[in-house]
Amino acid sequence: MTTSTSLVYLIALPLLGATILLLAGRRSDKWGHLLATALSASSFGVGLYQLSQMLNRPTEERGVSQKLFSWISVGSFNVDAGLLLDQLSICFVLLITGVGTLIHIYSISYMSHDENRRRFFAYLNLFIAAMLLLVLGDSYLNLYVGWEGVGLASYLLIGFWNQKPAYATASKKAFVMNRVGDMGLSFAIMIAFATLGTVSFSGVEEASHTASKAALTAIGIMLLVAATGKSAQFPLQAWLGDAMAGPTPVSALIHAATMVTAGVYLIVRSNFIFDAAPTAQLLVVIVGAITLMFGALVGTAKDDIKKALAASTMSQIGYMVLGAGLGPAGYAFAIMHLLTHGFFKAGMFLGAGSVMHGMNDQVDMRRYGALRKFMPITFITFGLGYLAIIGVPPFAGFYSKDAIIETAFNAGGVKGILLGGTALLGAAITAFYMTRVMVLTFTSKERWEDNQHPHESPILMWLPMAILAIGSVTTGFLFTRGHALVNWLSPVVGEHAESEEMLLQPMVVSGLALLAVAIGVAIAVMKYQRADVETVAPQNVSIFTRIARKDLMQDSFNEAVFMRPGQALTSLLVKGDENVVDGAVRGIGRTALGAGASLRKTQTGFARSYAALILIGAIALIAGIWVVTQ
Amino acid sequence: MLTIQTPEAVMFWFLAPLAVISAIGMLLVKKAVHSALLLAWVMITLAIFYIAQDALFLGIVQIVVYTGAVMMLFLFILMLVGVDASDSLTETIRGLRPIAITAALGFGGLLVSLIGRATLGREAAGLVDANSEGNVQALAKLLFSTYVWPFEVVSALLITAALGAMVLAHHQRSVPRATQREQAIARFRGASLGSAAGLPNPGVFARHNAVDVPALLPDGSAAPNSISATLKARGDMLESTQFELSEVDNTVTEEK
Amino acid sequence: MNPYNYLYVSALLFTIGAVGVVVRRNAIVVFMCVELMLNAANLTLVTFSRINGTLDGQVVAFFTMVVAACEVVVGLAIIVTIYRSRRSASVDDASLLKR
Amino acid sequence: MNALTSMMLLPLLGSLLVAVIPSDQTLRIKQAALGTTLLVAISGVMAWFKFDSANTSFQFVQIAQWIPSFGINYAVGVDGLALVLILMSVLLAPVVVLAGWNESEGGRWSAKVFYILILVLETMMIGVFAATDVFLFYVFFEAMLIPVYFLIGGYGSGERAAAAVKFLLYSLFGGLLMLASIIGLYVISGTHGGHTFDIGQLSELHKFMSPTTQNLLFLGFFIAFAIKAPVWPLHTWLPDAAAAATPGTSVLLLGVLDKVGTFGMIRFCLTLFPDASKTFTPVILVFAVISILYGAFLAIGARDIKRLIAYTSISHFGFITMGIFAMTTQGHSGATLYMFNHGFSTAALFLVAGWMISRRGSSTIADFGGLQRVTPVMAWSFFIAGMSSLALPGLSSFVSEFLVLVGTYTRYPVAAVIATFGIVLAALYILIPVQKALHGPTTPGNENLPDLNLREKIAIAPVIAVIVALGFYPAPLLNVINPASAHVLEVQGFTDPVPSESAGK
Amino acid sequence: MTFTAPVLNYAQLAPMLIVLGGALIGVLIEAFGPRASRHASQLFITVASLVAAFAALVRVRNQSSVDAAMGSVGFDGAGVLLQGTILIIALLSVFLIADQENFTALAAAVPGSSEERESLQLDLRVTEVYPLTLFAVAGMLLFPVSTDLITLFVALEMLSLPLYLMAGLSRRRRLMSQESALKYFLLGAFSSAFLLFGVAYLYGYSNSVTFAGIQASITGGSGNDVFLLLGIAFISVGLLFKVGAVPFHAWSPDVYQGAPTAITGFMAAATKVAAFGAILRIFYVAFANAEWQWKPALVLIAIVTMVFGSVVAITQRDVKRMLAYSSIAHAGFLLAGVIALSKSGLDASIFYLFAYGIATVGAFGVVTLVRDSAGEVTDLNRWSGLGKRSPLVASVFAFFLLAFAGIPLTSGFIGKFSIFSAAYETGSTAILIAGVLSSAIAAFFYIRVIVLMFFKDPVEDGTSVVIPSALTTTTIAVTSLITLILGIFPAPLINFIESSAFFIR
Repeated sequence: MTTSTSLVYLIALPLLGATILLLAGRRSDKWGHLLATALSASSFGVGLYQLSQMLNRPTEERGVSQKLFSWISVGSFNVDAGLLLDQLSICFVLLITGVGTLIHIYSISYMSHDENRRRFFAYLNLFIAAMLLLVLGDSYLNLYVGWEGVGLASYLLIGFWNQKPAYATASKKAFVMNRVGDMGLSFAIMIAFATLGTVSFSGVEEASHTASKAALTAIGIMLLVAATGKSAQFPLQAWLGDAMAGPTPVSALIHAATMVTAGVYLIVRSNFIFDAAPTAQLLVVIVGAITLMFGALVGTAKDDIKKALAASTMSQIGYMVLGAGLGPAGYAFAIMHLLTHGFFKAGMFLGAGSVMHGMNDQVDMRRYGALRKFMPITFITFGLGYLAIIGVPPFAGFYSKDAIIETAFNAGGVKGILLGGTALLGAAITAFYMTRVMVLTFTSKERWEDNQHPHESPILMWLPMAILAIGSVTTGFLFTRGHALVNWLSPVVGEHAESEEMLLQPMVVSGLALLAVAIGVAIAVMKYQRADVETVAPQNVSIFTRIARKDLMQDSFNEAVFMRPGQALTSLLVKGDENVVDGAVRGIGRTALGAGASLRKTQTGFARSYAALILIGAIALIAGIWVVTQ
Repeated sequence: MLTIQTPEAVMFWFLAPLAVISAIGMLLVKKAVHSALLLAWVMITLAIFYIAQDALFLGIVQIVVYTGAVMMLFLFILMLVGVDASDSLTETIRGLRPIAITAALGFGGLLVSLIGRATLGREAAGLVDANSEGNVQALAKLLFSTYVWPFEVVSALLITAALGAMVLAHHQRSVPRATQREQAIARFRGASLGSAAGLPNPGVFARHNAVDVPALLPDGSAAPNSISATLKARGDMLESTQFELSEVDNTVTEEK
Repeated sequence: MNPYNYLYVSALLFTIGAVGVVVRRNAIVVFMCVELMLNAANLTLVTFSRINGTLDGQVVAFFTMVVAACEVVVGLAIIVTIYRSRRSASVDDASLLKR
Repeated sequence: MNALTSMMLLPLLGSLLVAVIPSDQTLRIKQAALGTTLLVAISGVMAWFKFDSANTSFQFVQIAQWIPSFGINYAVGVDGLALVLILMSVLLAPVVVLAGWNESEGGRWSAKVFYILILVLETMMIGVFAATDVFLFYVFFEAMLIPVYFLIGGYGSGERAAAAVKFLLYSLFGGLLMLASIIGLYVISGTHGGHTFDIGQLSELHKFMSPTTQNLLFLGFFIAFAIKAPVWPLHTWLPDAAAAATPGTSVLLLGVLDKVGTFGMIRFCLTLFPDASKTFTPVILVFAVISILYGAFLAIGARDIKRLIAYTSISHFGFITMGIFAMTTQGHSGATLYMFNHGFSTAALFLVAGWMISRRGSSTIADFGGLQRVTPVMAWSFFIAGMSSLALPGLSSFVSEFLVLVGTYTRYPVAAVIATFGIVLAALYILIPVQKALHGPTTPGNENLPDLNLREKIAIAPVIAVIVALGFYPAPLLNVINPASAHVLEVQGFTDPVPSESAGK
Repeated sequence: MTFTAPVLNYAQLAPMLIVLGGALIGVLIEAFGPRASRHASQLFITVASLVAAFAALVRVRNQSSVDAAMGSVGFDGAGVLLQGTILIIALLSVFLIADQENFTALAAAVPGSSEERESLQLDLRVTEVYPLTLFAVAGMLLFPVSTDLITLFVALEMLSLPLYLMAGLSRRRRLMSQESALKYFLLGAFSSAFLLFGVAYLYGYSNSVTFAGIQASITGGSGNDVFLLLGIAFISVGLLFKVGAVPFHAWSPDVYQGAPTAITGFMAAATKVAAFGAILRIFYVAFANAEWQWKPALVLIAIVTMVFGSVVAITQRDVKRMLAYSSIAHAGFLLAGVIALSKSGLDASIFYLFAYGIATVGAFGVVTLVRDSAGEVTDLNRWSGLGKRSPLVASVFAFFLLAFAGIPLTSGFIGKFSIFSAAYETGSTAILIAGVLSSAIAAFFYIRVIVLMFFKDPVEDGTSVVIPSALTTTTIAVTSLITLILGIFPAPLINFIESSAFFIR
């Protein structure tokens, strides 16, 4: 494999930014955001340079690696600090740095009134660096560093306004739930080392050819656990909605475009494991299917624009996971959906940010309405993203989602029908709730509060939105020309085999999908465009709505199953430590004291009883003699 | 080869039970003096046993030194601390009496049973040979040759005993004894001339002549200093007013 | 008759002396009981001296008498001192020091 | 002069110097103490560079007869394991002195006594790791309790006397059990080639012991070390002691003293009683795993910030113990590295917590709030230390914790799997205080707390630098540790499990 | 009738003779010396004779003979060491005794009487304590070198009688003091009656009163063991009474508390050395071959003694009583040396006796310094905060306590180590375990006192630390120095003991 010495700059540049900004403190308030943006952009530049280098090489030599130093080397456990840039990672590098840079630019304006803007940019740079490490690491352990690094950045950014206790709690929740997923990654690495003797991607891939199915299944399931944590998949999805506490650019970058898709990256990167472990793969698709429905259902009930988008993100990642779980047929489509989703979802989040910016930080869609007139650019960019996500051709989402639905149908047998049906139903619901967002925000009647004076955002904000909108229009078309992305990725994820027997022709699938979308859109338009929308969410709604509003009881479930018992266990242990463990120790002390106090009573002060004691001693001795001389 | 002649056996069976009974009696009698006398009897019995067992010297010493001197010392001290004082034999320390009885039976029983079990693996030899030159001479020989060092050292023990008794009993004079002259001067320089001729005896001029009744002075008042200081300290002094003469004819009639 | 019989007597006397120390309260009587024990030991010594045919036992007994005499002097001095301080010769009364 | 001996003598001379400075010249005293500890640190670093990491035998060896009739020698020497721990101790000492500049002022006695105790303690800390004579080790092991006892009882806060006594009694009890075992070893050595306490010769002795003997002697050592390292359920002295002690003392207590326990497990339990170690491994692993989870749960439930840190340490020591008894090179190297890293991350936590407490006048977590806005540097220091404590990748503890887990998994997967749940709990026990104390609205009483001053920044900076640097590049330490841990396992007759599914095998 | 004149080796008996001579001169001074200068001259004579005796001992240190006094005295290395120890302890104790604040002005005066007041005003002094002390010392010197039962008995009485007397001479709380004298005397006489009874049976068994004769009969006797065992049992009662082994210990707390502190120190230290010397000799020389009969009982007594002493000491509130129980516990430890019945057991015992004796004198020396207007304060509650009042004195006392507890770097640790290893070497595992456990319990109360002194605030009740006299200072300084030196460099003494300690048979 080709080696390179410049990969490290991809990571080093944003990391440098974060370090400088954090160490310099308030001194860098004036120029910090500019430096951070510049460094992010230059990292994007390096990415582009790498891409051009890569394109100049023949297909089989496109992967580039760089070994920095031996990181951990103990016995046979040898992990280098090494980077690997191949066709898969370059997609991510460009997505991360590209979208990241746009969001940097957006944030310059968005955060201009925040006194801690510099810190925000430091965190953003930290995130970019960590995320790049995640996708560039050449082993699971290196990936793990980035994996937790993005978790940390996510934690810091969600809790950026941690003076609000709820936000601080949200950040903690995100971190802890991510850690549960991380645990899965730890397990996967441990199992890999114990069974395969290596944790590098190349090593594991090589070993996976000969390894037993059981070992690979175990690794695969653990990787899936990791993915569910980071990508907010069922059952570790609960943190994502709360993560919207962070500033909106964060939601766009981390909780829509990049970090949450890390799970998909992990699964695709580990394709060799999942391909050899059908059980694990099956679990992947099940998780994906459940999540896509879960997110979609939650999305229908949310009035908070960001939470609605978050639910949508969850659902869309469900699509990706579903795709990734379909094996070589789906990896590329999963990645494609990931990339297109990166564009349109980031664009929509930025749009939402723009709306909030104009609406005095109001997030409740029931208080929006008719913003189209006041924020035309936002409306257009958001609208393009909307068309992309619901899958209207020729927007990007159509190509990518359609491909996944089609592949799902083609998975074969009942499985195929179930998965395809789910994906199709999901598409309909997506169309419904996204239309609901669109309608409530931009087209329906004004339902503003008195102090809201909607206005268009400045150029620094709308420009990134516009660029992303262009992306969400064009990427799908571009990626599918001549199976461009599929072919590009095939050296990494394996050849995409066209299935011989198709359950449904592609055209039929597309038709069904479009029909589903149309139904969804129609219902939403009827329900929200025509009817008046109350400014306060009605309470006399069906039990299903209520459950959906409560995120399908996910928090209640976690609370009842994990938190409460955990708290009970904690307080039990605290009391137990005090009374039982320490109590035992003190008990020994007390016993000694008690023994001392009672033995002390033999010391009566009477000489005669002392004499009796001596006499008894003597008797004991001669009694002993009496016994031994029997 | 030791054979025990019948006379000795008779003596033993007569005296030994007596000794044991006396010893037990020593524990059971209330008065310490009686205990002392019973102990003296046991010691005398032992002296007889010694003599019977060819330990003439020890038998004599037992009587002269032990029974004669040591026991007398005990009696002396008993007199000193109150010869009448009798012990109450009720046990005041809870649980001690049963322990003592058990101990007595256990210790004695075990000891007797063990002696019964003991064998020496050699015949009793008798002291005929050892005493061939006379018991006293043989003892002296041992004492002044083999055991000369402990013998010497015992002298230190005796000095210690004497020194100890002195430390505890000797009243060092805190002020030098007053000479007769000084005493006389003090007597006459004193507050009253009443004591010039010496203190009155108790009971003098009183209607009662017991030692604990103060004397009456010629003017009819009581003289507390006529009572021994010991009695005063004990509080054994009787109020003398009851013995005062109610009518004292103070008029001096001149006898012509 | 067996000379061991003297040993039995001596053992009994020793026992009586030892028990006497425990049961009697008058310090002087207690001390007399100790003397009884010493005498019992002496009888054993004299008897063994006869059994063994050597005079060492009698020498020990002789030393015992001397030592006992010294002990009596010291002991009685102490008892008298106590008596003067407390006006009592009971060993039970001297029980300030305990626990 | 021998590097180790001179390193041990330096603080002793320093304490004499401090002793001759008049009590009222507090500043002079502090400067002298700081100077001494810095000198020792420098000589420690110099020793580090002189150390030949490829050589697995003891280096800087000095042996002098001490009590020849018992075969007792003054014998010092270090392998990688000991060197790493000595380095940690001597680096932490100046940090503690500088960080706790004013710690001595609330005490029962003068500052002078405080620094004399600290310096004497430093001598013993070096000695206990450097000793290659079991008897000498024991002497340091026990004697170092005394200065710590007075440091806790004399300069601590709250129930300091009770905590000091608890600490001392616990440790003495363990120490006496160990003494019994040492006597056992001594006697057995006497019947096999003459009395000796030399660790090298004693390590041959197990061949002559019956299993029962070996097990009993092992337990004597192990219980002593388990008390020291706190392994559940012998841990209850630690929270009390740590809560009562000054932050600096706590750093030395948890950072250095407790390491003697885990150090001892490797140096003595494993080396001297390999068979017994094997016998007891399952039981010990159970206790280690319980420690990990138990400490974490108690940390989550802790209301006092110092107790919280103490409980986290119990959890961490569980990891270390588990790594040691995993009997793999990864486990061993990880455990050793963990000892070093735990020293620094706990130091950072305690020092910052100490500053927080001294500013606020309370150690209850709930009394703080929103410090990030008021005192950003302090809050950040605490945050980074906390992240290190929860083993965030990129910070030093991660490498060691992961090595321990991986190393344990290869031989004892169940233990490793259960232990891994500790990392989730770790997130909770760190983030809960972070949320309560650093985040959220600034609560009354915290508005005007001053941020770290220059001295404090200088004190904490190197600690954080080490935490970060070792997270990215642990090789300097691992290079020294690896040969040592490989050697220990080799002596034990352990080889790492072969990957079960490895390609081409 | 032939009579061969006895031959005495005066050089070897010289130490005892010199001390006795000094005592006699003292008696003469009492009788004829002017009262004003009595104290000074007595002190001079006492010190001079002790020093001279030591010099005489040093002169003959390498000699050994069974015939020093016609078979009554065995002169050998162990004897020299024990006698030397006794002389050193006696000398240090005399310095404490010389502080006449301890003693009553007039023993014959009734407590509370006007005579007592007058004698106090006149500053009378019981200078008889000096010759009494010397007599006791002479007895102690003789006790461990006696090789026949007569001499043993005489020596026992010789050391006891003066102590009975001196116990009653306290200046304050005279009723208690006299009570302690009475108890000590009655129980002492009681136990010596047992000893005598044992002598009788041993004579009966072996037809000899010499140790050598007894030993010969044990190996060559043809009868059964009943008389032998009775003899051993009753002699043990007498000897164990002197060392305060359970259940023959009951006198010691009361007597330690009631007696004048200087005498308590002397008694606790020197008597223990002498009595253990005698026990060692008789068990090692006379009874060694009957090992299997007496060992189990002695092991049991040793264990019970250690545990009992330690456990009861925990609850004591009086410092002297606490030290008494501590000495009971130490008697148990020392019995381990007897049970060992080996060369190393002998060496260890002698070292332990020396170390313990020295520390004991020092500790009681410190106790004499803590006083209020009514004399010494021994109530522990009133010792609280002593570290604040007088850091130096409190530190020294704490150091002695640590030595008693057997913390490394004190003489007590080396002693404990050597004696337990000797015991374990001969298979007494039970002793080792019991010793270790009771040491742990014992640590509890030693540390309690340290806590009291250092970590509690002083109570303002008039308790103060008096400025010690020059002589007391000397004693405390010398004892603490020896305790420290023996903790750090015990090798010279151990070597010396090892090369010279043996019992001539």
